[in-house]
Amino acid sequence: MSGAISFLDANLAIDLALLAMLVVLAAAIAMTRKLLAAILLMGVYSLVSAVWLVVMDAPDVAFTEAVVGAGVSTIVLLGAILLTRAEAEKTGWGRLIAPALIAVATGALLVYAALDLPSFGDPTSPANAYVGRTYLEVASRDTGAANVVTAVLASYRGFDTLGETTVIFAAGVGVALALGFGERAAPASRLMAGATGDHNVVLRVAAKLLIPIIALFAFYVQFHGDLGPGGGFQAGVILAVAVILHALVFGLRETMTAVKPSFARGVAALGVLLYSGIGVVCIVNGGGFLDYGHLFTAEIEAQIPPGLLGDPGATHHWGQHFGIFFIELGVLFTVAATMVTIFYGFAGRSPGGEAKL
Amino acid sequence: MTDALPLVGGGLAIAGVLLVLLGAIGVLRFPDVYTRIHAASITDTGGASLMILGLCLIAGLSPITLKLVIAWAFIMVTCPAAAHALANAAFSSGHSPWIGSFRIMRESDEQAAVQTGPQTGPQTGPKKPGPKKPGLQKQ
Amino acid sequence: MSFLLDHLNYVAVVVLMMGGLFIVFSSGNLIKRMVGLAIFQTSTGLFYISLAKVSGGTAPIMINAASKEGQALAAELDLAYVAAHGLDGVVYSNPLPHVLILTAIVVGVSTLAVGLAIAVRLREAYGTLEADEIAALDRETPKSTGAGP
Amino acid sequence: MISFETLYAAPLELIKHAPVLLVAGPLMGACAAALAPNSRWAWMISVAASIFAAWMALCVAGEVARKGVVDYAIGGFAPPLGIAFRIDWLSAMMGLLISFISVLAALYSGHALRAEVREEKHGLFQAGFLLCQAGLLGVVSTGDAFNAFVFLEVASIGTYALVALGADRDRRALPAAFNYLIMGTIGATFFVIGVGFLYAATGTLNMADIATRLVTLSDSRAVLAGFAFIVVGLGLKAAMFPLHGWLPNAYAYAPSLIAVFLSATATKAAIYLLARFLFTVFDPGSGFAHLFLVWVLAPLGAIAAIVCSLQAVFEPELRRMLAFSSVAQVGYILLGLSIASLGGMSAGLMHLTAHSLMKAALFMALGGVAILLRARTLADFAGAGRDAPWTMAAFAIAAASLMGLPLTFGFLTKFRLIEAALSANQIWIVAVIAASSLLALIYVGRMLEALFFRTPAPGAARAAEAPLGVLVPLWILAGVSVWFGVDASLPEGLANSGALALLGARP
Repeated sequence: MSGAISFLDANLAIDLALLAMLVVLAAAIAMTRKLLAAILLMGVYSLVSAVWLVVMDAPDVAFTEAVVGAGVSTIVLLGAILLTRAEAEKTGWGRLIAPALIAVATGALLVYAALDLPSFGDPTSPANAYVGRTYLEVASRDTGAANVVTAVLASYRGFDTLGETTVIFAAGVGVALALGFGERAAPASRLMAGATGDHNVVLRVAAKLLIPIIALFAFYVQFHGDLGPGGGFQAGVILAVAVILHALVFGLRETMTAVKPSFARGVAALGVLLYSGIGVVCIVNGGGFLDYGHLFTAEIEAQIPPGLLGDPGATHHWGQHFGIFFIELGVLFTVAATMVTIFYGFAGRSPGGEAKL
Repeated sequence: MTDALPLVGGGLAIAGVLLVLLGAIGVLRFPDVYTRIHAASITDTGGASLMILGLCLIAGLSPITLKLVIAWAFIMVTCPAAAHALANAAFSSGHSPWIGSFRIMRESDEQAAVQTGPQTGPQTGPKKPGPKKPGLQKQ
Repeated sequence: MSFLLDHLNYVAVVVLMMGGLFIVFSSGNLIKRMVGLAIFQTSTGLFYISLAKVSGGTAPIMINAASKEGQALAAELDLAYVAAHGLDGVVYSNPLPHVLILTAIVVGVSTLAVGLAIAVRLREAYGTLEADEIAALDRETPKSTGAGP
Repeated sequence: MISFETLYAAPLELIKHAPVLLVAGPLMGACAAALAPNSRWAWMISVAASIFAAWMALCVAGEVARKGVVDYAIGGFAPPLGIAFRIDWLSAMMGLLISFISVLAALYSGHALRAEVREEKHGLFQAGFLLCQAGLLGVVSTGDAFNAFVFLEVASIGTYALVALGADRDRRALPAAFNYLIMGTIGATFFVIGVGFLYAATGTLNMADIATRLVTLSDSRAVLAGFAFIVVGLGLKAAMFPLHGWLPNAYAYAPSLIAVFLSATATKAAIYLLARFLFTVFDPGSGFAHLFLVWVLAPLGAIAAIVCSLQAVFEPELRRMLAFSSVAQVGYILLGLSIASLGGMSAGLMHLTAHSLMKAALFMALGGVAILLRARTLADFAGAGRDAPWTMAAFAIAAASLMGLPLTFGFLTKFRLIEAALSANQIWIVAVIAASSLLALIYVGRMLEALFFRTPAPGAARAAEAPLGVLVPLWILAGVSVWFGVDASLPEGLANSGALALLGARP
């Protein structure tokens, strides 16, 4: 057991060092008045917290935080400050008192309560000993997925994930309502289109090389999700990043002819429909909503060749396998399409145009 | 022999980390955009390569090594391209190097003024100093 | 001392939450407010993940000792530990908070996107992103615009 | 008890799955609306999905009438492993209320969108509306604390952007929407922190399970903090008195459909969740929850009822007046809940219903007078009562209910509140309600005076009668307000059962 203890101490040291870095970053963001610096620091903040999450044994969350916080959030934030004033107004010291009081009061309550929690890393704490432990014991058996996080996400708490997919869809709807679909996109500027294109030849070649690889990686993450970290959400963001990279290098107009805004909107809606449709199919076949055990009727299930996923000897939960597969596909559709829609909305908003009032 | 490999790998990884640290110091200490990009990109690529090589040695022959090699190939494409994009953006927004501006730059400045003049909207703020995210500026 | 060390992790996460909340309320710039909000939400996630950590645990991805992947994963683990406990005795961290925070991160980025979209519209309508200037512009608007055509 | 079994007819299979279809229906409708080829289709999908949800809500209420509590485990996993819906009379009542208002709002949306929103955005607008509806229905049905957060956010995220769409008429909608977003998100995040502490203390997320495990943990500091964060978070979402700053502008400048829908449902769902946590998860009979009810919730409710009514009295803009009155009415509801007796809670829930009906009618009438879309202040609306008699008559009925005139639902609910306060020996609540009603008399009087007895300024735009698509839902709302004022057996039965469910659900 002594080996495990020293292992823990090294972990704790890394853990606290990373948290200290996060505190410094948060302070830097609070103090800087340069918006660009604040945004880039926030990207760094997300990246460092992703590293911290890996130390905390949460690779799935780390993956998501990295693609979302350091990737999409930063892009969207940069899109929002295009050509605005780069500096925030200085806030007077007097104006900082009330916020500081609120923050300190909240923090004091949190610390007061947190000191009452079981020790950090305690395996017998209620949080770790009750439902969480049960998942570890039964999830693989129930669903056949090695990654318990995927099993819980897609199966036990699949309804939460449906809600999460819906939230993303709602965000896409919201951004499209507020900013449109990028129909006001300026014609590709000459710099990008190639009038002085020799400046960007390196970027174009690199992008041509990278975009297929990124898309391929997205599908790897998608279909590897029940074995390792990853899943529909991460894959969707990565797929969207491939499209966004294309737009950054080749111009928005060019990308919009390849991936039409109406197409993106349709796919986003179809993803949620696919997810909830799976739930309804389970009902029609006699189970409850999202009860993948009833995804297939007995006749269909009997026709699935036992060696479909290799390993013919092992028992399979075909309903769970395919249920998770299909809903992750729905998540992928919605997330990728919505991220593209959001990007179109921001990038297509020409900064000169005044809103019609 | 097999015991030595992880040790060598660890040493290489630590060397890589130190290289990246050097790069970070360089970014803070160097005088202008171009030299800073130089410091950051070279050490990043080199440091990451060393680290990945070290990790490969630790992992031995396994799927992990394959993944590491793929990640390395990815870094070898993206890091230089990103550095190029940064330098390009700095160049096209008229940052002159610390040692003084080049003649070609002054010419292209005039050209750019002619070309992009009418496109600049009324809200175009003053040019921001420091490196910019490439591309986004241009839509 | 040990008590403090046991809870230092929570305290640090709480400090991060306070930082996020402070940025939201203290900055007049709308973009910075959104950045603060994102930090606040991320830090809340960190709090949940702190709860899920089990000492000496590993990521909650079941290791099948017989499979090729299981052996590859075994290579990643502390060798002495695997020798002592076998792969089946591996301690896993709690997966449930991970699932919750995956959802919360997604909710966070959705909020960020919608908030920034509104901010972009605000900038177009008011020409500024400073809360004070927007409030001043609103005060200048006459109270009644009338219902004229 | 009202027999709901007679009110619906559906195949048995459908009834079995009605709890989840109640949420999934509008959700899938939202996707369909986003794909709709044109505005007309989007509107029809929206109406169809809302009617389907209302039908399912009736089925659920029927099941609750038969069984008492309906449990539905999603994915076939029993709680605490899986997420489960747990629908008692209170949830059923809220589901009926939200889906009924949604149907009327969807009917109204056909006209409202044509007048206020650009044609190409109608599909997405309807999608956002249906998503909000699905989210609110999810909040009131779910038995899982974290799932409630997810659905709160489903309901909120779309509405932030929908409120911002009011900018096509008045740019002040944008700062209002932004503020709403910041405050709403902080509220949701506080809620998540609170749920996190409860999870740390109990290890589970299922509300009923948390409640059983909290019995032995009443003095835990983590639980106390969880309680505080949940209350503040939901207080922000419900516009509880000092946390209501976002509400007046958000309601005043939003497109009228959103004002109708949000004022009638969004804060109510948050109040429902607050009551659910206060009474079902925490034990209101002892410890800090009791102290909170007596020393925080009741005074805050009273202050809201007085202060926000005063603000409404001095407010020149009509829609902001109504919004301030909303915060004051939330104060009434919280006062009712804080009495924590069967009568008090039942009165609070009845007032919640009454307020939903009348606020929806008031905002709908204002939105319906199409030509006045740019009108804001009382002066702008001068004489509208004579130009649009039908629309404004419905407005007057709803306003009378807001004031609490006899023969309206609002009178009855205030009467029940006073009764409950008297039987709990809390005379001061009676005084607060009386004072606040007096203020309501003044501000509603100002509105009606301007609408009916003032002549419009020469040359000002005149109101026109609202089209039939507005008048029908509007008069249904007004009619229901009067019907319940005369014969309140339906809402009273529901509210009594709901209050019983809240009080009796303790393990």
